[in-house]
Amino acid sequence: MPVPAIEFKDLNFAYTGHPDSLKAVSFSLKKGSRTALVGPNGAGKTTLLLMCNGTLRPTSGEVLVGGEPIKYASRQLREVRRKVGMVFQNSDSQLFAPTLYQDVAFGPLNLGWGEDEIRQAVSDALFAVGLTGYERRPPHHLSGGEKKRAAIAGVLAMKPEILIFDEPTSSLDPAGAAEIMDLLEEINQQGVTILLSTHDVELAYSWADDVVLIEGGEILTHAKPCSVFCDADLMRRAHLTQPAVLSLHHHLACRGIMKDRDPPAGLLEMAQRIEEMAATTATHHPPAPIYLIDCASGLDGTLRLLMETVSSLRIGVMGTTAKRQLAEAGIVADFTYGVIDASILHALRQETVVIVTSGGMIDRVRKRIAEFCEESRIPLSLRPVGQNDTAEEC
Amino acid sequence: MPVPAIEFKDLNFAYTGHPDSLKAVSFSLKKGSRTALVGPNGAGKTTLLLMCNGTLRPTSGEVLVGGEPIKYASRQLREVRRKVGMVFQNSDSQLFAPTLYQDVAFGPLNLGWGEDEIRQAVSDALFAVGLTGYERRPPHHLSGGEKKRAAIAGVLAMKPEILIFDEPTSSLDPAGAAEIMDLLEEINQQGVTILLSTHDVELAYSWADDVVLIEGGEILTHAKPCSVFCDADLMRRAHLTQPAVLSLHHHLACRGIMKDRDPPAGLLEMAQRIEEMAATTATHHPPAPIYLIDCASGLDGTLRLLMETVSSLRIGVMGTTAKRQLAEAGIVADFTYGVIDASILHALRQETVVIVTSGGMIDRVRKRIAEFCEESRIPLSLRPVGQNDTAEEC
Amino acid sequence: MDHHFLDDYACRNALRGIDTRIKLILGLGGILIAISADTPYAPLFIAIILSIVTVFIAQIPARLYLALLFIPASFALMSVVVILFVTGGGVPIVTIPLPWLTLTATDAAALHALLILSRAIGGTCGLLFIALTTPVIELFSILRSLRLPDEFIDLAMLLYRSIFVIIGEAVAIYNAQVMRNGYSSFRKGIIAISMLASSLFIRAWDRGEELMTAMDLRCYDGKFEILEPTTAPTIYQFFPVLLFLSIAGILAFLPLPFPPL
Amino acid sequence: MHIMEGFLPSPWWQIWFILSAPFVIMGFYALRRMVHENREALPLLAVAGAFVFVLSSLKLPSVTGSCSHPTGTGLGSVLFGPFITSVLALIVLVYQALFLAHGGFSTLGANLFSMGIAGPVVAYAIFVAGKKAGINEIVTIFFAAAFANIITYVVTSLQLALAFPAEVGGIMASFVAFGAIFAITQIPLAIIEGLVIALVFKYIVQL
Repeated sequence: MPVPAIEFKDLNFAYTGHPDSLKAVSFSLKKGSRTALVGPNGAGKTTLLLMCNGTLRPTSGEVLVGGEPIKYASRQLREVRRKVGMVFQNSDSQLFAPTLYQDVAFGPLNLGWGEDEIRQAVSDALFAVGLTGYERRPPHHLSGGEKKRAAIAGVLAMKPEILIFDEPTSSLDPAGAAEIMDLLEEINQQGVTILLSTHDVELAYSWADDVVLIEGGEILTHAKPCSVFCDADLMRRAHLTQPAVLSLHHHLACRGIMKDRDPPAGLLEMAQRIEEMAATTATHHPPAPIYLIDCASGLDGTLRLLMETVSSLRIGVMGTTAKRQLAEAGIVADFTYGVIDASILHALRQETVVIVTSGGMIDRVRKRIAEFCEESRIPLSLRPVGQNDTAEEC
Repeated sequence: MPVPAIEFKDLNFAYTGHPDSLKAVSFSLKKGSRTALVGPNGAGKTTLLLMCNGTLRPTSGEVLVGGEPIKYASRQLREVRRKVGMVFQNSDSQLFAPTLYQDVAFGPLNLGWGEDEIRQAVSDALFAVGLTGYERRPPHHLSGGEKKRAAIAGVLAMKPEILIFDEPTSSLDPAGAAEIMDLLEEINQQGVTILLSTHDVELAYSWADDVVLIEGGEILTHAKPCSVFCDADLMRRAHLTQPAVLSLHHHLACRGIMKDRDPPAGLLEMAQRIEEMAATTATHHPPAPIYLIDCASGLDGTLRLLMETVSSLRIGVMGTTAKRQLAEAGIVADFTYGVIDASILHALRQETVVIVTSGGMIDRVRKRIAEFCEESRIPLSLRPVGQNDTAEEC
Repeated sequence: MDHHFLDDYACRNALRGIDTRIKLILGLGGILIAISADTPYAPLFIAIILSIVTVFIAQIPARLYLALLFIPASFALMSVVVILFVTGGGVPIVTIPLPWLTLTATDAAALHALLILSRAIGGTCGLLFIALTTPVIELFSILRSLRLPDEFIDLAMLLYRSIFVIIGEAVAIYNAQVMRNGYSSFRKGIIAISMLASSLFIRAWDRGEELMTAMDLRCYDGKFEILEPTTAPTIYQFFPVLLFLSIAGILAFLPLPFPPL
Repeated sequence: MHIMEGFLPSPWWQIWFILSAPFVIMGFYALRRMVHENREALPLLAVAGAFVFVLSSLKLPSVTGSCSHPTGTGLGSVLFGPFITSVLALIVLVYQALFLAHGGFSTLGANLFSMGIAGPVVAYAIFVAGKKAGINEIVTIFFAAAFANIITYVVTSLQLALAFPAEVGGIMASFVAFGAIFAITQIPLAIIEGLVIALVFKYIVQL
């Protein structure tokens, strides 16, 4: 078995003079996984997160980072804190330097890196979060979403292996939240293990590989999102509400209308299931094509061309690079999060979509669409534009 | 036409040295209505709210409260501020006295009320938000949800006619948010006009009578929630996402599977529509009964009796009085928000439900259930327990 | 950084229900008698009794209480050493020759230092008793009954609440800095604490403006409610306090021999 | 540097109360005038006081048990004048005693005089003088902060010396002794505080 990124072994914790806030917590995160720690306020989410990099010391039990138990001497803690980066719920308390450059450089400087190395790390981190050019701005003049990204840059600059986020989307609006989640996905794609806490079940349901449910300081379960969230009793115990799609599925299954198999993994799957069981069959026009633009080497007019030839084209964009290029070209995307599923939904409704992205995400698009074609037996046509204009029909 | 509670007439506003944050805003709120001001961060929501009680003064245009234009002299402003109460997004900045009693009494005292009147107003306000007995607590010993309720009490004590809430549920977990929304519903039932700002479309969709969509300082539309949120293009313009149920409906309608009539008003309606169009008809067991307990004169054992006789009884609770009584009796409710619809859903699945509530909400339960029976032609049985044990079959 | 103030314990202590005036008379009376005593008997008596009351009756954790007693230790130690060597009289008991002068401590100086130390310990126990059993929120009505200016009391009340908001932010910033390895050396610590203080200053300024709006929105007209005390002192509460102070007073002013031999 | 509870004997603790009283009473009047002229002054003062409290409960790096930063009140005296600052300092010192067990009630008068009156007045004077002389602001602030700290420590040493004069050499000898022993912690502390406050000022200007 590979070494887990973080492992909690029978962890107990109490703040002095208070009852236990964590009780017998044991679980581990696979390297490269993305996990949501879900629970109501006061369940102990933040306390548990503060254990991951040694900010709080357990009353009993231990925390292992990369297989090594955390030692609470300042020398060892420094290494743990470089490996395990943490982004707070309130970005304001994380941005304390007078300018963004100084803020992002704070971590690398304290790690004693060389000057050039620091400059490189800062510029990489700002690039990754899409804030290149903001170096001289005072952080408190940024918007809410920019502050969150600045806070992430400050942690990214230390090149962490594990990233911990406390309620990353709270107080952001849907567009801002979607951008942050997309950024987290990108960071995760680069091999960083991500653990985030949230009470937003819709977010956890659509984003996470695994869900850890916590309530009253105890871990209730650690499983796949759909199996956690479709257990109505478990959700009630944790004072949470089910995602709407699962709630609907649960009701229809109880009523005997929908076959009670695995809960749907998202809106797309739910829509397909309803189609299957519908009396009126769907109109059998073939789905519209999905275009795919690899923008690694720039947009070079392909997107403009497509926009001119295809009327009412929908544009989906994935990844910071693609987003920046679109912004520079002055093009507004239609969707920036959950792009692949949204694109399939649109294609099914005969609306032509183009996905602009780059790097490893190209493959993810391919895989997901092939997967859907196989499961649903609906042939979708994915057409890469640019280099080689051969369509991939599945 | 009756006088609107608040009216904005061609309002423009700019912070000094900045571009316009509000442009030609004109709309009005009916007395007793509940309206959600929906838009992304930075759209001008908070700025607009701060106009309602004269905290900000428009660059041009005017604001009318109860038909009277706001005058910006301090004496008149005091009267406007008593009439129009405002609850901030961050409760910490609203609680400034050392104890809850002092904080809630602050408004009435400065309005020059008599001592007894103040004491009565404070105790009523604390009762309304469910914080009776917390008088001597310092605010920093309250939880997030309690702080929010304390802030609401501070405003309620001034007996406002209009209540303005800036992002009332931000940073609360689903249970805490549901409690606040339930409280707002109760306050609204008592005749107080409510305007709240939010970027949570699910919340606005399920709670509001009317939705005002704002983006870039301009009002995009003012209409019923379902018509606003099912307009995918409008939502995109405002950087918002559609509620899941509407998104699903939109997709199915485009695919020609679901008839493209009015969008569903919620999960219950959506479920019914899917049933209608399903090939497999639902199992035709009659729905389970819905019990209704009026707890105005205490719970006096009826609920316990019901819990003993009906196995796996689901309990829904509406209103602060009912919640307090349940908490005192040590009974945990299954649902505390969206109770009526949830109860109908459960009844349809042959799960017996009891709704505990009091006062005007009894009638609302009756009306909503009768409405559903009529529309769906499914006979539900609503059984008041206690005083008169006659079932109402519809 | 610990932001669990003693006030948090005071809000939960077992003597919370006792009338504030009684507790103040007990604590302040103890302090006054301790610093007026000519022998260490009364201060030590006060220290022992008030410690017992605080730990066993008010149920303040003993470990916390002991830790608090050591807060002024460095001050006490340094000052007492000075007193030991500068005051004189009697027979020299310790002589430390230094290159440029010789330090001498006499037996009378030692007794004097012991007396000062015992007064400070007695006083500290009185202070801790008040701090750990009397929530600050209960003190404002007392300030008003002392006829202090309203503006002063209002300011004290607003300041009380603001401390908790601002210290919360300070702790959050501090944690964020530690997580990015701030304070890992002296130099880095200076930079980190300066950044903390400057961003806290900006935050405090914003908070001040928010506070102004919040008060205005509730029709602020220069008035502030005072929380009236719920309880009245009873004779049963008053009697043991009087008894304690009487014994302490007698111990302090009786011409008892010191040192006892 | 707080003098601990119970450490000053009669009549010295009473004398320092009496010496501090005029400043506080003047402060009460200044406060009343300020609040009546402008109601918004009260919340601002409260937040400034809270900031001073929080600043003074921060521990400076590498110096254990340090928790007196008279420059916080120095800042107050630049903003609000020395009299109102003495009122703020009074509240802050009472809260320090009640929240943190620093200082005490019987020594309140003495501590107020050294930290809430002497320190801020010196800081204010240096700040004004530096400005008039056209010295670099950061340098001025460094000296204002450092000297406010040093004067607090000098006054405290004097207070102790007056209460505990030496057998040989009297008050002067005792003053030298107290001054010498507290110099071990207070001189480095003054320099650190000067550095920190100067840096804080530099950062705030950048913001």
